[in-house]
Amino acid sequence: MRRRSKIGYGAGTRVDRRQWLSMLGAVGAAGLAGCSGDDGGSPETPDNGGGVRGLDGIEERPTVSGTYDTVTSASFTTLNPLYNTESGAGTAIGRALDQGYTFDADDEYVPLLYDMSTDDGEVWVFDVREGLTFSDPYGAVDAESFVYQIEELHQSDWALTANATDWTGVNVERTGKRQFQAELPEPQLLWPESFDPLEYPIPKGVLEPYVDDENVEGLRQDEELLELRFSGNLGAFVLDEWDRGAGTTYTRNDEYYIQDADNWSDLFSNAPYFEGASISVVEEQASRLGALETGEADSASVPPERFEEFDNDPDVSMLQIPQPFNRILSVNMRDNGWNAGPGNLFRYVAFRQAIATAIGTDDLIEGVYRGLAEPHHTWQPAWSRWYPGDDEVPFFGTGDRYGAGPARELATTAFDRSAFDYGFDGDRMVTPEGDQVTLDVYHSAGQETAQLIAEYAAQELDDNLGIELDVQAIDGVRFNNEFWTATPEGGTDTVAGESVRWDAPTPNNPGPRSVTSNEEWDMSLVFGLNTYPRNPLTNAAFFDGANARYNPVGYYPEFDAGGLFERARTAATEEELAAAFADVFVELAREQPYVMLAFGDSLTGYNPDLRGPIEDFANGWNAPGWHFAE
Amino acid sequence: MTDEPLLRVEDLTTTFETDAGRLVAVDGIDFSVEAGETVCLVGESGSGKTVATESITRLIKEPPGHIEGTVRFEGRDLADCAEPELREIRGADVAHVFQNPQDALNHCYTVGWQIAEAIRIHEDVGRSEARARAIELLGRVGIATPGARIDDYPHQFSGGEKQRVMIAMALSTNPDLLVADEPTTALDVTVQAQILRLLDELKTEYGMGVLFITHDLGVVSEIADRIVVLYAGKVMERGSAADVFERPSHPYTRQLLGCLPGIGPPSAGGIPGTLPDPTDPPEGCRFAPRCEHAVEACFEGGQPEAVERSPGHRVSCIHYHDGYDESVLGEPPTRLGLADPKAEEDTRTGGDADDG
Amino acid sequence: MPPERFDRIDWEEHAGSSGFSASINTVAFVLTALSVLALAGYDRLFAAERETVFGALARDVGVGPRFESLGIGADPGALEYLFVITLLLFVWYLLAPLYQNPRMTRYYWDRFTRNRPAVVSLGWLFVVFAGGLLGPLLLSAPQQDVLAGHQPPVYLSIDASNVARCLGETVGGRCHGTWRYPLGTTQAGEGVFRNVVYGMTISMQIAFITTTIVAAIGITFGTVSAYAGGWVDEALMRFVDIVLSFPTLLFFLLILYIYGAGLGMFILVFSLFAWGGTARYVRSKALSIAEEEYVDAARISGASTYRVVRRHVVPNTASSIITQLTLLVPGFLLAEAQLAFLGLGDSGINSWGQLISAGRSDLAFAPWIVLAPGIVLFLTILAFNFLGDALLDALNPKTEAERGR
Amino acid sequence: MGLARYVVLRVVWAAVVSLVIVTATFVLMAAAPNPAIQEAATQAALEGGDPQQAVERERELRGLDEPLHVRYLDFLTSIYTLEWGWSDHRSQPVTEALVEGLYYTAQYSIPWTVLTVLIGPLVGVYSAANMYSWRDHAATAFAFFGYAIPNFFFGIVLLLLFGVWLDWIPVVYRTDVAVFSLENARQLALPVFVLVTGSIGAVMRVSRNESAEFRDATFMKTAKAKGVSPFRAYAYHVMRPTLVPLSTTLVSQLLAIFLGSSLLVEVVFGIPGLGRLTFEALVAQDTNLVLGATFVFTFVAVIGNLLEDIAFSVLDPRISYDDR
Repeated sequence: MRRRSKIGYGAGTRVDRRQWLSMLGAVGAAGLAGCSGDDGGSPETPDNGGGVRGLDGIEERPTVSGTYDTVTSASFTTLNPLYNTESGAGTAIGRALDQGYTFDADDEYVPLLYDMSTDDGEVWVFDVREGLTFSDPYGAVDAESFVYQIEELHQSDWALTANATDWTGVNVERTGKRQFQAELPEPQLLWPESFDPLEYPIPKGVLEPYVDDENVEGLRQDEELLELRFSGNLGAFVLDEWDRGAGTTYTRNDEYYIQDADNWSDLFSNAPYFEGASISVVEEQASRLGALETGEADSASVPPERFEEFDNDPDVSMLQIPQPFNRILSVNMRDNGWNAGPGNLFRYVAFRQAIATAIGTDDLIEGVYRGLAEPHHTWQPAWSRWYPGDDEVPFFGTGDRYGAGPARELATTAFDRSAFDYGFDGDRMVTPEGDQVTLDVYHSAGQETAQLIAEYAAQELDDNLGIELDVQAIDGVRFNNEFWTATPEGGTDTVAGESVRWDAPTPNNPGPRSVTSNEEWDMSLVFGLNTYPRNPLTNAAFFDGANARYNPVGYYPEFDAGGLFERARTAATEEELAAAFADVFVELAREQPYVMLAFGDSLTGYNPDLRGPIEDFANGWNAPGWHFAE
Repeated sequence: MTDEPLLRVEDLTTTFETDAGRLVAVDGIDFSVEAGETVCLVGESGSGKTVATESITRLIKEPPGHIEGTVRFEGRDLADCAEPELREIRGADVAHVFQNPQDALNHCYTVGWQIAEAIRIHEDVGRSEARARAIELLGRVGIATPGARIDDYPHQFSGGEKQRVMIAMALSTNPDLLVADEPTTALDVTVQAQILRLLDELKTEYGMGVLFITHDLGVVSEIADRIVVLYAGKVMERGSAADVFERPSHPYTRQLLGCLPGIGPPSAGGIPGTLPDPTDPPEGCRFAPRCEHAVEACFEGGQPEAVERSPGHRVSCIHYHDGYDESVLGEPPTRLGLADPKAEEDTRTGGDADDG
Repeated sequence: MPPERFDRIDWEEHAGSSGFSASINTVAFVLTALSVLALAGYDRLFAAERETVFGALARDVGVGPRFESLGIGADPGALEYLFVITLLLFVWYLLAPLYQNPRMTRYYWDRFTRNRPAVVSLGWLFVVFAGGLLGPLLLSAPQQDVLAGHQPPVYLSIDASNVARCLGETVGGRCHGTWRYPLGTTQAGEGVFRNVVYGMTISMQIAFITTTIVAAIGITFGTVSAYAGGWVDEALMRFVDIVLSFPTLLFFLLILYIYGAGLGMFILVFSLFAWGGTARYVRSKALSIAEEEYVDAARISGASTYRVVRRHVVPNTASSIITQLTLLVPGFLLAEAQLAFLGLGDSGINSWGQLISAGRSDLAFAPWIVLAPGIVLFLTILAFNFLGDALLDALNPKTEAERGR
Repeated sequence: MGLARYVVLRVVWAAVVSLVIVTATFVLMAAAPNPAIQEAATQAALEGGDPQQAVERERELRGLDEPLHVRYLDFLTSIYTLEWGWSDHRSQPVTEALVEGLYYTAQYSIPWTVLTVLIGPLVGVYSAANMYSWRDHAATAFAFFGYAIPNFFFGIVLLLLFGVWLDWIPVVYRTDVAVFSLENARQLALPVFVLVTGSIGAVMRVSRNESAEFRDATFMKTAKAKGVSPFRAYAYHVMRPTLVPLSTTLVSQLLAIFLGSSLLVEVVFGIPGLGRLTFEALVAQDTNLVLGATFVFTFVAVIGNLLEDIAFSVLDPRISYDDR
C-alpha cells in the first residue's frame, strides 16, 4: 500500500532541521538571505513543483536555451554531501546531485532515486531506480550505495556526518541488488515527511579507504566528494568549478536520468532545459537586487520593503511563498535566566502570556514585514493541514488580548504565583527591592530584520509592561556555543508533580533547569525553529516532555505533552492524527513555550521569462522542467 | 671686437611685488662688459648687485619680479627675447657661478651627469662624448684624477672642489660672458686665491668677459679691470681699476676704500648708518643720508647726473657738478702698499687646456 | 650693592631651582580633571545600576527637579568621562595658551586665514564639535518606530509602496516628508538628522581620545629615544618598526571575534597601534632641535634634561605634532566607519558608519539614509585634511621665507 | 660593500619582526576557544555518544593536548615550510585558498598601485610648482576629495549609478572571464577608480610638501642658469629628490590602505579577493585560514618596510649604508 500524506517540505534541502539561524553565523558570512527569503524558509530548490504558473499548461517539449543564474549572500562551507549542513550549499549540491525523493505541490511523495513503501509504518522498503550510474569508475547505483554509508558512516561514532542523528536505532539491511529495508524503533506513518530517510547516493569505492582507518579528516577533505566528481547521470547539471569566494558554475548533464524516468511526463524527457547554471556569491544585498533588475540574475530574494516596488517592475516577477520557519522570542527559564531579580518569572505561563500580549503582532507584521508575513499563534502555520483553526487557538498580542491593560493583568497573576513580590510602581515593573525590571535580548549581529524586531520588542515591553530591555547584537556562533547550548549533565527534577529523569542529555537539553550554559541571558531572537507542517510529529523533539531532545530554554510543559504525542504516534487514521495534533497545538498556543511572533514569507524575484516557479510551499520540486519562454 | 661692448646694460630696473609693497632692488643702472675684461660689481650686501646680474638673463622669478630697461648682449636686446630664445643663451653664451657651492649642485645626481646635462642641452652630442668633455673640464679646473671623480656625488667634494665643478659646468659650453656671484665668499682664504687665479686664467684662455660680483675690495683690487660701485640699487661711481683705486671720487667709494685694512685710518671701522628701505627709497642721492659731505641739494631731485671725470670714469655726486667744489670732499685715501694686481707676474697653474 | 658681576654669581643657589613650577594651565587642568574623576567615582559607587549619575546626585543632594529639566539624562559611561578629560586637556593646553599670548595667536591666525579652505574647514569642524557636545544634551537619542520606516526628508518624497505608513501626506502615490524628521528616517524609523548629530559625538570622541593616547605615547617614545640615544634609542626604534608593521585591522578583528568589542576597545586598539609614526616624527624633530644652540645654552646654564625636554624640545615640536595628529584623525574616523560597514562596529552606538551601513541596501529607493552621514563624514575628513595642511604651512617657518621673496 | 651588508641586516631584521607578529597571532589564537572542538562535542552528544570522549579525540586529532611549547615549535616549522593546514570554512588547503584570493586581489591592486605611484607624485609636484595659486588649491581639493570620501560609500553609490541604472558595468563580478579581457577591465574599472582616488590624497600631500622645499633650492637656479627648461627642471631636478622621502611614506601608505580599503572594495564589488577571504575566515572563526592570512599580510608589511629602507638608501646617495 502506498502511504499517502498531504504535507511536504521542499526536498533536497539539507537545512539543519531543528534550528535555522536568523543569521548564518554558525556557518557562513554575515547576512542570511541565502537563496531563501530574508527570514529563512523554503529556499527555492530546483527539484520539482507544479501548479499555478508552473508547467502544467505546457504541451510540447521546451527547447534547451540560456543559463539559469542565481545569486546568494553567503559562500558555501563545503559541498561534501556527507558533511554539509547549510541550505545555500544544499542548493549548490542539489544542482548536480539529486536525493532519494521529494514532494510535489499536492504533497504527494515523488520518488527520485528510490521509492519508499511500508505496510505498518515500522518496516520501510526502499526500491532503487534502475539505470542510475555514478561517473566511472564507480559503476551503477545500487542498494549498497546507500546501505554502506548508513551503516559505516551515519551509525558509526567516529564519522560525525550531518545525517548521523537520522538513523539512530534504525536497523538497515540489504534485501536485493537494488532493494533494502529499514526497521524503525517505533512505527512512523509520516517517516519520509520527517526527511530522516532522505540520503545522497555515495559510491562505496570512495568511502572504503576512509572507513578502514576511521579517517574523518580525510573523508571531510576528499576531493571526489568536494568537487562532486562522482555525480554521473544523477544531477540536472555537472559541477564545472567551485570558486570558493565567487560561487559555483555548472554545465548541462545530457544523460540526466529523469529524461527516461517512467513516473515523469515526457515534458521532462530532455531535461534540463538550460545550457548551464551558476550560483554567484554576492554579499551586498543592493548588488543582488541590482543583478535581478538588470537580468544578470534569474532569481534572488527580495526584502519586504521592496516587494511591491519589484512586483510593479515589468523586468521582475515576484513570488510570495509561505514557509514554516518561525520568528520567536525565546525566554530563558533555566537558573541562569531572568537576571533582573530573584526567582525566574519566565517559568510561569501567565508571565509568558503577558509578554506575548505586550508585543503587538499586527504592527510587527505591517511595520517590519510590510504585511508580507503570517501571524504565528501556535506551533503551526495557518496554512498547515494540522492547524486546529482560528476559533480553537487562543490569540495573544492582537485584538482585545493586546495592550498594557491585559498584559499587566496577566503579569500580576504571575506575580501572585511567584514566591517574590514583584509589582508595578506607576507604569514601571519593579523588583522586590524597588528597582525597575531590566532584562537583555540578544539578536544576530549584521542582521537588519532581527535588530529591527529586537528594538521593536524592547519598545513594546517598555510601553506595555514597564520592562527595560537592553538590545545586544551577538555573533551566531558565539551565542550558540556560550548561551544556547551547554555540556550535557543529565539529572532529575519534578515537572508538573511527577519526577522526570534526563537519561539522554544533549547540548540543546543538557538537563533540568539547574544545568545552564556558560553565559547567562534573558531573551533571544537569534534562533527561529522549524514547525514541520509536513510531519508535525517531529515537533516531539521540542515538546514531548521537559527532557525532550531539543529544549535549550528549560521549558517544563504543564499539560500532558507526552500523552498527546503518544496518541499522535499511535494514531491509525489521519482523523485521529489530526485530532491529536489539534489538542497539542491548542495547549502550546496557551503555554507559549517560546513567545511566538510571526512567520515571515519567503519573497523571491524571478526572471519574467522563466516558466516553472510557483507560489506554493513546494516551489522548485519540478525544477528539471523549468525553461525560458521563447 | 665690434665697437659694441660684449654686454651693455642701460637703465636696468628690477622691482618685486611683495606683501610689504613694491620693492625696488635695482633702480636704473648702466654698465658694460667687454670681451676679455673683468668688471667688478661692488657694493654692500643688499645693494642689489646679485639682483642686477640675475636680471640680465632674467633668472629672477617673474612674478613677483619685474625687469625693465635694455640689456644688449652680442647685438641683441635680451629684454624683449622670448623665454625659449633666452634659454638658448643661458648656459651657452652666458654662464653663472653662484656664491654658495654647498647646495648649488643637485645631491641626487653625479657631478658628471650634471655637467653633461649642461653640454647636451645646447649641443647635440652623444652621452659618451659629453662625459669625456666633462672629465677634461674637471681636469682643467684643477680636480685631481677627474676620470675617477666624474661619477662621485656632490657630497663627496669639498666646498672648494664644488666651486671648481661649478666653474667647469659654466665653461662646458664656452660661454662669452661669465657671471660670478661672489664665488669665493663662502671659501676659506687659501682656496679663494686659487679660484681667483683659475678664473683669471680661464678668462684669457676662453676670451670671456667676466662680470664679478663681490663686497670684498681686496678681491676687487686683485682682479678687476673695471669697477662699478653700487649702493641701494644705483651706480655711485664706475671706471677703470686705476680710476677708482687711485682717484676715488664718490664719498661712498672713498669710505668703502677707507674700510680696507692698510688704506684708511686704523679706527675707521664701518660706515655709520644703514642701507635705506628699498620699498621707499630716499629723495636725491641714495647715499646722502649717510654722507658726511651731504649738502642741501643732495636731498632733492633724483640721483645726481653722472659726471665724466675722465674717459670711462663717471661719478654720480653733486659736488662734481658745475657750481660745486669737489675739494670739499678732501683728499682721497692713499694706497699704502696695496699690491697692484697688474704688476704681479701670474704663475700659471693646472693643466694645459688649449682649446677654448 | 655693586651690580652682580658674572664671576661673582653663586651658581649653586640658582641650580637648585628644579622645584616643580607648574604653570597655571597645569594647575587648572589638574583641578578640573579631578572633579570629573570624582563624579565618575561617585557614579561607580553610589548611582544604581541603571540610574543616571546626575539623577543620583540630584537625589542625594536633594536638588531633584532642576537637574532633570537640564536634560542631562544621558548616563555617561567610562568613554564619556575619558572624553571630557581629553576635552579639558585640549582646553587647558591648547586654547588657554593661545588665549594667554594674544600677539602670537594673532600672528598665526593672520597667516592661517590667508588659506581660505582652511578657514571653512575650521568652521565646519566647530559645527561638528558643537553638535557633538551639545547634541546629546538637547536632542534625546533617536527612537525606533517601526511604522515610521523609510520616511523621506522634509521636501522630498518616496514611492508610497516602499513605506509601511506615510506620516506626511501622500500625493499621487508618493509619500512626502514632514518636519518631524527633517532628514527622513531609516528602515527602523530612527530620525536620520538625530542620528547624524549623535554621530558627531562619536566622531569627536574618536578624534580626541585617540589623538590624546597617540600623542602621549608617541611623544614619550620619541623624546626618550631622541634623548637617551645609544642602544636605548636603537631598541625603541626597532620596537616602533614592529608596531608599524602590525596589521592593525586584522588584530582588531581577532580581538573583536574572541572577546567582543565596543567603541572603547576600538579606540584603545587603534590608538595603541597608531603611535609609531608619531614617535618617529617626534624623534626626528627632537633630534634636529637638540642640535640647536639654544638647547645647548639651556643645558650649560644647568637645566636638567627633563627641564630641557619639557621647556624647549616639546613646545618646539608641539606645533608639528599637532599638525601630524590632525592628519591622523581622518584615518581613525574612516576605520570606525569601515568596521561599522562590515557589521563589526559597536551596533549599540549611533555612529555615521552604522548609519551608512544601515541604509546601504535602501540606497536605490531611500538614498538620504546613506547620503546624509556619508556627506557629513566626507566633509569632516576633508576638513581635518585641509586644517592639517594649513597648520603645516602656517607653522612651518620655511614656507614663510619662500613666499616672501 | 656597505649595501650588501646593510640589505642582509635588514632582511634578518624583517625575519625577526615577522616572527614576533606570528607569535603574537599564535598566542591570541591559542587563547581563543577553538570552535572545531566545540562542534565535535555537540555532534557527539547529538548521537548520544560521550561528549567528553569526543572532545578528547578532537584535541588529540588536532594535537592540542601536547604542551604549549611543543605546539609552538611545530606551529613554527609548519609556518616556514608552508604547511598551513586545511581551511574548514572553505574546504580547501589554506595555501590554495590564499593563492586564489591573491589571484583576484592582484588583478585590481596592481593597476591601482601603478596608477597611484604615477599620478600621486605628478599632482603633488604640479601643485607645488604653482604653490598657493588656484591650481594648487584645485589639485589639493581633487586629491583630498578621493581620500576624504569613504571608499565603501563611494563604491555603493557608483555601483548603483553605473551598474544598476546605466548598466555600463556588470553588477555581479564574474570570475570566469579571462584576466586581460575587456570584460574583466569593465568589471574592475570602478573598484580601481575608487581605490586610486582614495590613495592619491596621501601620496600627493607628501610629494607636494617635499617638492615645495626643493622648488626654490639653489640647484634649481643653477639648472635655470644652465638653460634647463622648467618642465625638465621639475621632472629631473625636483622629482628625484622628492622621491627620497616619498618612498618611505609611499610604501607604508599603500600597505595601510591595502588591507583596509581593499577589504571594503571587495565586499562592495563582490570580488573574492584576499581581503574578503580574511574577513570571512574571521567571521567563521576558521583558525588556520586566519593565521595564514595574517602571515601573508605580515610578510607583505615586513617586506614593504624592507623595500622602503633599501629604496631610501639607493635613491639618496648622501645616505651611506653603514650608519642607517
